[in-house]
Amino acid sequence: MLFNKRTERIFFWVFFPLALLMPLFLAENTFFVSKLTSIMIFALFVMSLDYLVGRCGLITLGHAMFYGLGGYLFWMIAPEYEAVNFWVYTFYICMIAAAVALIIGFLVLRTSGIYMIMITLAFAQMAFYFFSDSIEFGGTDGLFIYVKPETSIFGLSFFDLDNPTHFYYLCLLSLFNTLIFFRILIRSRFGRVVDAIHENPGRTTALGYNIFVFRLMSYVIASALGAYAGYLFTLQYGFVNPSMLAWTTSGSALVMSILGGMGSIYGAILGTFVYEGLHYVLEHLTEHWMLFMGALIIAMVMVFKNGIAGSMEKLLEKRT
Amino acid sequence: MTKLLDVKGLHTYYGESHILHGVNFDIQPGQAVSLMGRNGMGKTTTLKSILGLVPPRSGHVLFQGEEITGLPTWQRMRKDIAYVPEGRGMFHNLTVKEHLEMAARANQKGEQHWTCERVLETFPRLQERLTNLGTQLSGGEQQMLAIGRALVTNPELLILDEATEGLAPLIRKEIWDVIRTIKSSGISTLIVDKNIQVLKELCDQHIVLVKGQVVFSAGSSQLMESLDEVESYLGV
Amino acid sequence: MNTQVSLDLKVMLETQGLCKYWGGLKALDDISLQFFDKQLHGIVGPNGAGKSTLLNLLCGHYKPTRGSILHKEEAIEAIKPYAFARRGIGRSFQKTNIYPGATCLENCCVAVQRRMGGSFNILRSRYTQKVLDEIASEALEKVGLGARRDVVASQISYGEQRQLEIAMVLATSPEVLLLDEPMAGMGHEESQLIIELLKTLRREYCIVLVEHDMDAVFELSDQLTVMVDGQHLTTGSVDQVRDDPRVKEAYLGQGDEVF
Amino acid sequence: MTTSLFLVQLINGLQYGLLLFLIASGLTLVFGVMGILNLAHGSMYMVGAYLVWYFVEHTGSFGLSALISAVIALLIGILMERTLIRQLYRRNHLDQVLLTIGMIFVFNALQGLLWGNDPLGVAVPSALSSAIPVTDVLEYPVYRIFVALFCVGIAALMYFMINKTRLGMLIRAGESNREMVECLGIDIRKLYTIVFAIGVMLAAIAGVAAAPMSSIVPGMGEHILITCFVVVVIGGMGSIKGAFIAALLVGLVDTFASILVPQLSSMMIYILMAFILLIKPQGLFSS
Amino acid sequence: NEQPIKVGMMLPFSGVYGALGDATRNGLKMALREQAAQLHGRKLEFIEIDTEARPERAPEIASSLLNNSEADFIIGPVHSGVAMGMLKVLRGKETVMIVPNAGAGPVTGPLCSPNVFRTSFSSWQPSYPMGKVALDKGYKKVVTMSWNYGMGKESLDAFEESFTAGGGEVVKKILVPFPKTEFQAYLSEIASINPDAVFVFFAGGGAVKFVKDYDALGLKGKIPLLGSGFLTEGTLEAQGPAAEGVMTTLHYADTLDNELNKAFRTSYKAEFGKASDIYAVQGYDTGLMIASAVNQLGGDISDQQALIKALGETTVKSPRGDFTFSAAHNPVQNIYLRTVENGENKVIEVAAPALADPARGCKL
Ligand SMILES: Nc1ncnc2c1ncn2[C@@H]1O[C@H](COP(=O)(O)OP(=O)(O)OP(=O)(O)O)[C@@H](O)[C@H]1O
Ligand SMILES: Nc1ncnc2c1ncn2[C@@H]1O[C@H](COP(=O)(O)OP(=O)(O)OP(=O)(O)O)[C@@H](O)[C@H]1O
Ligand SMILES: [Mg+2]
Ligand SMILES: [Mg+2]
Repeated sequence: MLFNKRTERIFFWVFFPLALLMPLFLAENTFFVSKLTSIMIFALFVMSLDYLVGRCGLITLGHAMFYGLGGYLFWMIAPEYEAVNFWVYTFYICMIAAAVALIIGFLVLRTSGIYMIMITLAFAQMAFYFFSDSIEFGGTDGLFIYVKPETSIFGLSFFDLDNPTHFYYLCLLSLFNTLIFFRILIRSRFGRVVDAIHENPGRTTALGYNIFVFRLMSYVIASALGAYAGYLFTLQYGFVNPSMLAWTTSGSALVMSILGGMGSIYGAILGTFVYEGLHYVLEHLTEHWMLFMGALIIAMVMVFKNGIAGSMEKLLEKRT
Repeated sequence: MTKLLDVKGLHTYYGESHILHGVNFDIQPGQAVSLMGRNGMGKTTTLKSILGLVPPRSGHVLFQGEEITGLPTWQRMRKDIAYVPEGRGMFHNLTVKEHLEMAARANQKGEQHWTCERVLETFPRLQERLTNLGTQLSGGEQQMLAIGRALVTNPELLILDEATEGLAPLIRKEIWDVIRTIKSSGISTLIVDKNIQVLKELCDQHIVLVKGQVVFSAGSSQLMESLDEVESYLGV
Repeated sequence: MNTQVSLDLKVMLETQGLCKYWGGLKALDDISLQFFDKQLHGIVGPNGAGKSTLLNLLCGHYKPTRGSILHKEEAIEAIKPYAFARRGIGRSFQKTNIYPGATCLENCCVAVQRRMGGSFNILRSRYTQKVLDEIASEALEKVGLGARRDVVASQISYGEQRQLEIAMVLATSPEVLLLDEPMAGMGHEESQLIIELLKTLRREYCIVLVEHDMDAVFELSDQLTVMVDGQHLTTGSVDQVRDDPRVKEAYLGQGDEVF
Repeated sequence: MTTSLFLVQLINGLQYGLLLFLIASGLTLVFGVMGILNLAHGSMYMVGAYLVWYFVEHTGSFGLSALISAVIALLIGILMERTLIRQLYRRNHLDQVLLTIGMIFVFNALQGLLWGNDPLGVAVPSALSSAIPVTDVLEYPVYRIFVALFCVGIAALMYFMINKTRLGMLIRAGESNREMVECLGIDIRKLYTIVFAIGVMLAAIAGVAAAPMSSIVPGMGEHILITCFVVVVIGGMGSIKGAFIAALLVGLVDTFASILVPQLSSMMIYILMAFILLIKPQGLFSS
Repeated sequence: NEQPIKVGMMLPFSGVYGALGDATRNGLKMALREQAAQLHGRKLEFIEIDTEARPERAPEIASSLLNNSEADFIIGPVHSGVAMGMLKVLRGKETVMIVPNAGAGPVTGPLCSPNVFRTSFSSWQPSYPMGKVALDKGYKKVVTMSWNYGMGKESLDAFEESFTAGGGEVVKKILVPFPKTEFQAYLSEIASINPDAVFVFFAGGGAVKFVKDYDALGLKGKIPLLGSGFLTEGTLEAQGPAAEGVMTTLHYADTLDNELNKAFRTSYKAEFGKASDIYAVQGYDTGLMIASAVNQLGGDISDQQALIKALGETTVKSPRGDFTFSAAHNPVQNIYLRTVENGENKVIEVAAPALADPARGCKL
């Protein structure tokens, strides 16, 4: 059983069919399609963070480093005016990000708890200032990327990235795959150990697991996916900016994942959609959107005990 | 004479699971009372219900004739109840000395029989460990500290949950001696323990719990009479 | 030093001049002991004698200040903590140390899976592993928790958690069992169950048992070591130790009333 | 670098470090000692600065305004704890993150509504407005020296309170095991309300003290927040002494890095933190 | 034509840049209200979105205004990074984008585009003339200082360009990490170098802090402080007496002696209760520019090419003095030398008349 909770299944069967049909309703309004695309991209990023924080207990405030890295890496490795293959570059970017994560993870995973939050923040800030301070990378103004990769596999191309609707489906597919991937991961034997480490690392060591390796693997996986999200973001508008790496980006992602329900994975989608949705609605309603946003966040923490997913589960699981 | 503690019809739940099914008993001033039962029968839950750590859904707790059912835990403890919890409840960031100093106070009558010094005399082992942090103590040392910390609040009623667990025979004996001293000085005690041998000699009143219900409640002499029955409840 | 032990017994674990200092405190001072295969070695001593510290060193939880630990004649004091368990040194904790959020079965499954491998398999479902479940259930049965296998560990009582603790060690099927006060907090019946269990296990494993329940220790031990204040006081058969006046003075107290 | 410049920079570093300590002191109390992850700490720094500006505009007296601001901050702290923070003690730490981020939004919005977005400034109180000449060109303002001394005072007071008094022990015990503290007959809820409010007040006082020597702008709290966390964490959670030394260290490193390795100066405190945490994963003085 | 003219605004209304966003919006709305008669009866609709000065959100908001709101004019932003993000979406489109502040060189340089206009300045413009001013005052050795970001660096480079061309020497260039405001260490170093003058670029809260620190540490009065005009725009009240005597160059000054400016200042003060600053003027001019183009086209702005042409040819009658647009759509305007006196930016002289940005890299 891939989804062991009823809520999860309901969510799955409501969200994905809806998302699949959405562009049909929004055909004339390209903006909403691209807005939804951005939200899905960010949801993917939040999901990778949710896995780290919620499932592995590795709280990081430096995850945006990989998000930004995904973008900058593309700029760095892609030849400027030539067409490149999307899948090949996805592979490259994930691999390089994974390699970076391996090194950084090796260092940061020696600490835990708040110390880990801070040391991940430290590395992310270093990366942030590295990109903001260097002229080669466009400094604080960021960079334009003129390459739009093509997406053919063995000569067959399903997506045209310049078409917002196609790009939308690509991102939806990515989100879908990521969710399924994490579910499989959690359900696996590897996932069992990850859960065990989260709950009681000391005991897990005493049982003979090298918890460092498991944590490192999780960190690498989540970071590679984070970078993938950043890469998608960059592709959407062809623009990278150091603010992608800023701690506030990590912070927002953390907020969305807590809001969605830590560790539930699908909650990341809920959290991102609710947060971004509210943000969008409020900022178009009033200039004082912050006040309402803040008040709503506070109200939601008070009402939802374990995030939106947790509260939904409470409602839906009881009856079974 | 008013009862020191009067527990009436406690029903306690953890979430949906019904743990205590109407627990009734009382303690007279100066009495030592044992609370026995096998693992998971609800002894700790009973204590926690009395102290308000796990609020019962129904039932009453009276202390010195006063209703304390709805009060927050700290107010109940202020009425001179002290508690040595199962698992000891050490503070990982306080030294042994600080554990005692922070807890020390005179009781409501203004008496202060137990001071930090007296506790350290009673448990010389702690004297040597004064600057260790609570969790850096050996299991037995933690137990001594937990009892010491309860004593310095100079209670009328001392509640001990498995206080001799993990103690060496000599120390265990010492603890029982301390409890005897406490008892003789007029402090009431409510003791949860496994050691029926000691309890039957030490306590005036015995209560046995099975599945959240009191199945036996009587004085020592009756206990001797129906020892077999009680032992079967306890699975000895 | 140990007369009673016959020569065909294999030394499983050995300490040589093992020391552990906490700042100025000598929690363990120059301890040299041998633990034999298929024997139960009891360790007793007053509170704070360093028994748990010794077990913590033997299972790699702490690093010794000085001295060495030999497992099957190989020095292992420098290897990583998890590697101790991989060599077959399993350990139960004095303070309950389980996965409170998982079911009892799942608790044991984590342990079994270490041995069965496949922990890096990120595709294979953990729920379809009958063998694993069976071994885990077996371990639960052994300690008498069979009926509680699907209850979440935080919801079982303290005594039951102590039982689970032992089941988890058994589930790793170690060669050496380090048990730190396994019976503490258990009821009579449960203790009896564990004692019976240990009786069968002691001919299969090398067991080091730290326990304050004297009846159990006397009944179970093949050899008995007494420690006081981090020092080794004596090692010998149960009878030798029981009658040693130094032991009476330091630990048991005079007379027979063992409370 | 000449010796005199070195000395001047040393003083600069120490003075900045001390100010950092003042800002971080409330955080040490609330986060380090009590274990509450209050991200709105920076907002209270901002609120302190705006409040003192507001009252100076109306009363003209800096001292009086400082006092009123501190009291208001204390009340805000009590209100925050009573109505919101309190509900979350039993919940996951991360819920506190969410809650206090919500508060940041609210505080920022209120600041915009009440005081607008223009940068504001408060004049140095006249009694302290003189300066001591240091070199031909450079002089040192008396107010900054005064603030530095004030910070030292606060540090000493806090160290004493947390480590030596019964109150301090109770606070620490509460972080470790709330239930047990209650079982000793102590009203932990009230205790926590008060201590939390003091932490909030300290943040506001830091804002008050900093107001005359900096600019009062929207978002001034968020930037300083991260630096405060750096200080608390380098020092080791819960250690006042650690936070104090860490603050000085950060102050000095930041000052000297600006001059000696300007290319790296933006990253320097993070490099410092990473370095320290890799060597001492629990910070310098954690218990 | 019943359809309202849709004016989309992407400005920061909160945070550090909030004040700039507010002032720009105020100016813009005020101008359009005053010029209502010129709009040929067309109504206005404003769509205002807070950018939070977050560049990574810029493309999305821009595309929202473009595709969802279908705005006729997109006004923004304040922050250069955001400008880049907007450009990515709007460059080469038909919809007109008008930048009311961000000075980033590329906007009207290598990335210039027919539909993109700027009513403010390029970072080069206000700083370049100061080099000559410094030389005229006889300063030979100058320390320059700013935040380490695009606008700051471009400003310092522009100053250096004219200053070194005339034989001056920049003895030290200090780049402070953005948004750090701990200036004490740097000022101590400047004091030890003791140059003839200091040239800086800072704005907003940082400018307040810098000017106050400069004074508090006793440098003022000993080493003259020169700056790009933003140092004393919107900040004078907060800086108080510390700002007196600071000399800056900018395309505007409070005391510019023309009727338009006086009228603008009085009505702005009356309407919003506070003094206007350069940001308000830039917003105001953006409004004027729109109004005049609409007027020219008789209210029909459906032909985007015509609109762009009309905009490009307008002469904006601004409080800062009349200005026109260069081929790259950047203003060609006077730069004034100002000094702070009694809490006001007083004009001393025109430092560079009708100065046009070199627009390096623009092919228009
Ligand atoms: N936090 C909890 N949530 C749910 N159920 C619980 C919880 N704590 C205890 N229980 C259940 O309540 C019952 C009584 O537990 P309690 O701890 O009171 O037993 P006890 O008599 O003290 O046992 P022991 O001798 O093992 O300490 C047990 O069956 C246990 O499973
Ligand atoms: N982390 C630590 N830091 C400092 N001292 C410690 C630490 N852990 C244990 N000690 C000290 O080392 C001594 C030995 O402790 P240990 O836990 O080994 O005792 P024990 O023999 O297991 O006692 P018990 O039977 O009471 O569990 C004790 O005095 C204890 O205070
Ligand atoms: Mg119990
Ligand atoms: Mg022990």
